[in-house]
Amino acid sequence: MTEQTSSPALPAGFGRAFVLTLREAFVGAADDLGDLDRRAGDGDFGTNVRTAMKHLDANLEADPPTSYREWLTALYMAWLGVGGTSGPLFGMFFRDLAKAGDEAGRSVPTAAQFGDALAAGQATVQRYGEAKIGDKTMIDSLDPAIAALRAALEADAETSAVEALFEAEDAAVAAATATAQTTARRGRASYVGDASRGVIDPGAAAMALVIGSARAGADGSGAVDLSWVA
Amino acid sequence: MTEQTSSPALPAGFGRAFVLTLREAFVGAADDLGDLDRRAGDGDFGTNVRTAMKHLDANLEADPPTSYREWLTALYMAWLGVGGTSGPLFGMFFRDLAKAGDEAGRSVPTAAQFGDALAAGQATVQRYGEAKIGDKTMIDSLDPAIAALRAALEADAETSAVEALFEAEDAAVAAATATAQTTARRGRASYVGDASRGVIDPGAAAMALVIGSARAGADGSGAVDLSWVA
Amino acid sequence: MRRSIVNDPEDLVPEALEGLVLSHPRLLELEAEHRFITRKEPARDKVGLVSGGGSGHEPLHAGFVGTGMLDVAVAGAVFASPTALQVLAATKAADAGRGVVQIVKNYTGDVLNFRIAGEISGDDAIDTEIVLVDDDIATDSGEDGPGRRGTAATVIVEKVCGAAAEEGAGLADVAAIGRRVATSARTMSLALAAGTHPGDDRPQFDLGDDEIELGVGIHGERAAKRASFTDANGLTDLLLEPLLSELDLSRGDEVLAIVNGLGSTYPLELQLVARALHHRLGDAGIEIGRSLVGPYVTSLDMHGVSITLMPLDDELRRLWDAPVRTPALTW
Amino acid sequence: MRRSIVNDPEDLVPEALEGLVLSHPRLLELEAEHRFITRKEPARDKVGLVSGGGSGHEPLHAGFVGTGMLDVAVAGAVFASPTALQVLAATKAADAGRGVVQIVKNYTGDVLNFRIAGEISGDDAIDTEIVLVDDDIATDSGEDGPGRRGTAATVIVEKVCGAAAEEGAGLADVAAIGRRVATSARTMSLALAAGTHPGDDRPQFDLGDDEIELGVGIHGERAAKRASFTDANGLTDLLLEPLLSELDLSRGDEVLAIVNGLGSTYPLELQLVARALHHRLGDAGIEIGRSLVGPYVTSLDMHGVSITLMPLDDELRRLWDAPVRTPALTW
Ligand SMILES: Nc1ncnc2c1ncn2[C@@H]1O[C@H](COP(=O)(O)OP(=O)(O)O)[C@@H](O)[C@H]1O
Ligand SMILES: Nc1ncnc2c1ncn2[C@@H]1O[C@H](COP(=O)(O)OP(=O)(O)O)[C@@H](O)[C@H]1O
Ligand SMILES: [Mg+2]
Ligand SMILES: [Mg+2]
Ligand SMILES: [Mg+2]
Ligand SMILES: [Mg+2]
Repeated sequence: MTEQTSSPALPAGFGRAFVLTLREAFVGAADDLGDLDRRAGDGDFGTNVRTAMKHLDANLEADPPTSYREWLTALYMAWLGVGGTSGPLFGMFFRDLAKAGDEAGRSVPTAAQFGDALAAGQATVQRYGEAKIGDKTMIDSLDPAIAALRAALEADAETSAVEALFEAEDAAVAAATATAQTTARRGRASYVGDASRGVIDPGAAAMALVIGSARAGADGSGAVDLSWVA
Repeated sequence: MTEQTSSPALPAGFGRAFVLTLREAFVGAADDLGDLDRRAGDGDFGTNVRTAMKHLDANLEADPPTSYREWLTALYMAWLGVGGTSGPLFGMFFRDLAKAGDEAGRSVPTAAQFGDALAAGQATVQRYGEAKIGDKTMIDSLDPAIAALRAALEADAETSAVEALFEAEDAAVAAATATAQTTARRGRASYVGDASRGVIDPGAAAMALVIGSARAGADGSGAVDLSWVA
Repeated sequence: MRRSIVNDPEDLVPEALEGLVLSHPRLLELEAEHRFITRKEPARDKVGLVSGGGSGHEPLHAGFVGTGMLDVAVAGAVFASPTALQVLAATKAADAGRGVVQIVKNYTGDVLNFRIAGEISGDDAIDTEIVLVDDDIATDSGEDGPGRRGTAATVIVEKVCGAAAEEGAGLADVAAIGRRVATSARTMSLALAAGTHPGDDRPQFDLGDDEIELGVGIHGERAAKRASFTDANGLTDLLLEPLLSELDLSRGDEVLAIVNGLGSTYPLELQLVARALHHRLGDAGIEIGRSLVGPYVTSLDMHGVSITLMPLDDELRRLWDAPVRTPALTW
Repeated sequence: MRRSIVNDPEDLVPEALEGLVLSHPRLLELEAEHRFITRKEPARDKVGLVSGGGSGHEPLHAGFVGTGMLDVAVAGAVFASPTALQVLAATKAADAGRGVVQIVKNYTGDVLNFRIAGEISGDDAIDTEIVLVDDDIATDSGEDGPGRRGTAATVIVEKVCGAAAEEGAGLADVAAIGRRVATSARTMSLALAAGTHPGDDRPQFDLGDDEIELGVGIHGERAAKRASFTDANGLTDLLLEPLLSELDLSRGDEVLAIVNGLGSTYPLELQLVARALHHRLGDAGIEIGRSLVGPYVTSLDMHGVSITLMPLDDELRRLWDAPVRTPALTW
């Protein structure tokens, strides 16, 4: 694992910016994500995303978060209250993200710690979901994103967290788009066999939006491209 | 009530002769009785008669009767094991017949005692069945039979039991035949309204066979006319 | 087409009774000849309780044989009264020397055969009392005719009489408390679909997609009224309205309620009716002090529900709460 | 067309849970937000027991909450797993300081959400053990795939674990006895007709007049096999034959049997299957030491029946016989 001190910091308030940006992105892309699941799956992923965001709003209202860990906890609890396969898997994924950083969870993680947390999340998703890379699932965009993030951080000690996250985002979007070339072997889409070819995996797309939102939360823009989803 | 001493005796063995003759008559007429119930009723009376006679055979086999009362008890218990309306009503009717004669029930009743028992049976049937004479039921042939029996016994002290029972039988058959002219107001046949007209009431016919079997049991012939049933 | 799990339909009742007793070997015993079921350990020194009627209404009556409820249940063919001879044998079996209360649903055949059995059992010096159950307000047609039918209130009569008998009450008192229940309990039923006789392949009647049978009986006879199909709350109201106008309840009253499934109504459906009933009665200030929700008096696989209400007082509550141990009711 | 007694189908589960709790006010309590039901009086100083799953299988699971059985039952939508968050809240509610056994029917969604809830409840220092129920031999397809489905043996696991927990057994022991049941109990099911989702008007699948679905599941999924429709004895044989070849029973063995109605199967039908089962096993020298006959694990109003068999020994018999007091099982 990467040493904490040698890694660029994510900005103060990153938790809030990341989660609120992701919230915007999920709400904005929910219809398109639902369509993807309808074309090669059982069509409920859009509803699941929307339900998660409804829960998130309720959590933020009921118990306003004050730290990175609390923001991410509000997010992971929101997803755990959702059905389908994506609910528990995204829930456990974000739970690992919430653990990023110091033990007490008071400060914002470094970029490297965030990368480690993404990797822990991927391992958890694979432990529960039993998917391999290439099975046309959410980890198909996550795995190359983590690799790109780490590569950027390792390649140049001067690389900023935002620059590294841009690399990760590009890798995630490219990989998500490329899932259209594959056949689903996990989730409901696996029941339709080769008919899932030609359709982007909605979970992989959603995961790319997660990486993009981390980047947009870090650079303060709050702007995530949704145009490629569909 | 008629004094016991002033009434002609029924022959020894009357119980046995009566019940076995009636058994023959019922079995012989069961199909026709069933047809009558089918034409103006629910069609189960033939089955009910046959079931009663099956039970009678079982009773005679299980516990061979040795007195008039025991023969009639085997008969009434047989009918109480039958469904429909006729089962319980014939059962209770024969139960009153079984009580004819002396308290201890060891001897054969006199003709007058038999007539009193028929009348008690009619009262019981009416108490349970709530039918009036003319409602097209089993009592339509019973009531005139009792009147004829009593009239014959009272008209001439020399009248034999057999002679009086012949009068009763004639009255019963005539009255049973005449039920074809009436509309049913009790039993399943009452549901078909005027459609029961033109059809002899099967219960009234069966009751006439009861009276005829008493006569044929008393005169030793064992011969009962079934030709008019249908 | 509705098919049945059945062997020869002729053998249905005796085979089903055998199956019931085999499934409750420590509780029940079968008298095969007369098709009645008794407690495995006959009760001593108490008033006997016998009930019965046509089959097809299970768990009624055999499911209620046991401590604190019936001593004997006698079974006719599907929807047909047991014979007088069966009832006679069952009544004798129920006698433990202190007389027998016969609990009879008000149908012509049942009444006839139980009355006759009661009369004949007098030959053996057995005292009998009949408690007639006639709770179904859909058949409340005035003086003339056979009167109201007996339906789900039978469960209350059997439970309450059973408790009184177990406490040691005498024949007249057990009958009296049963009659008090019968006098005060009322039922209303509706069906979305009729049941199907074992061996038949068509339900006993058909209904349009937007109609229900309101005031349906438990023998597959059609009701006098049809009503429009509506949601669970609305259906509950259809049952409750005539019950409330019949029962003369006031704010502060407490009732016992039975939400009874008629056969193929599933638990989620019954729970919705129970919920609506609680809300409606609660709004009227009437408390459901005790309740049963489930299939207790059925009509084969009829899809429908009935509601039974009975005002509760201390005595009835105590007898209802008394221990009971039968296949279908235990506490 | 099959209609349902329902309000807005969206509200079915919360409304039905409310109805259940209103009907058992002294026994049950509802946690509305996470849709789980707890005992009115929480048990103290014992291992907690939580179960749950999709709705539509009533009385499973909420009907088994009470003394001697479950502490908490959590409900998903019809045929859908409760969420991990629901299970988490339910698991926490079941904890009385000695850890929680989660009883889970083997379906991907249920397993996922219960495992996750178990893992997360570790954050609150709650020890959990999962007992997976996978008794349905129709889905015994070897190493690969999700494995056998969990069906009616769940009732035995819940009862036996409940008794062990009530006796004071520790977390590992309660889980161990549950796993012993799960390892040894097997179930086979058949359907004459599929159930209908509340709000739908067509059953989940159609069958020809002379075929049945052999090895049907409880979610309206079709079975891998079809068989010819036959009489009650023949249908019992169809269920029993694969069970016997799976279970390796010998003469003199004693079993616990559940003859389970899948929804609209009426008591007479179940009693015929119970009878046939007793005769068949009796002929093989196998005694049915304990049994349940009734609708315990249903699939809406599916018309069908399942048979569950489990070899009995002294420990299992004792735990089965231990007192239980729940809406659907009391002795
Ligand atoms: N076993 C799995 N492992 C990882 N991701 C999975 C798995 N199964 C499904 N997914 C992801 O979840 C997405 C579908 O989510 P959703 O529609 O909520 O679940 P479901 O497939 O149960 O309907 C898929 O696009 C895929 O990315
Ligand atoms: N209430 C009654 N009182 C007297 N006799 C009756 C009554 N109802 C029916 N019966 C007689 O019973 C006969 C029908 O018997 P059965 O077919 O066994 O009964 P059910 O009418 O119930 O089918 C009728 O022909 C009639 O004579
Ligand atoms: Mg989906
Ligand atoms: Mg889905
Ligand atoms: Mg007839
Ligand atoms: Mg008839």
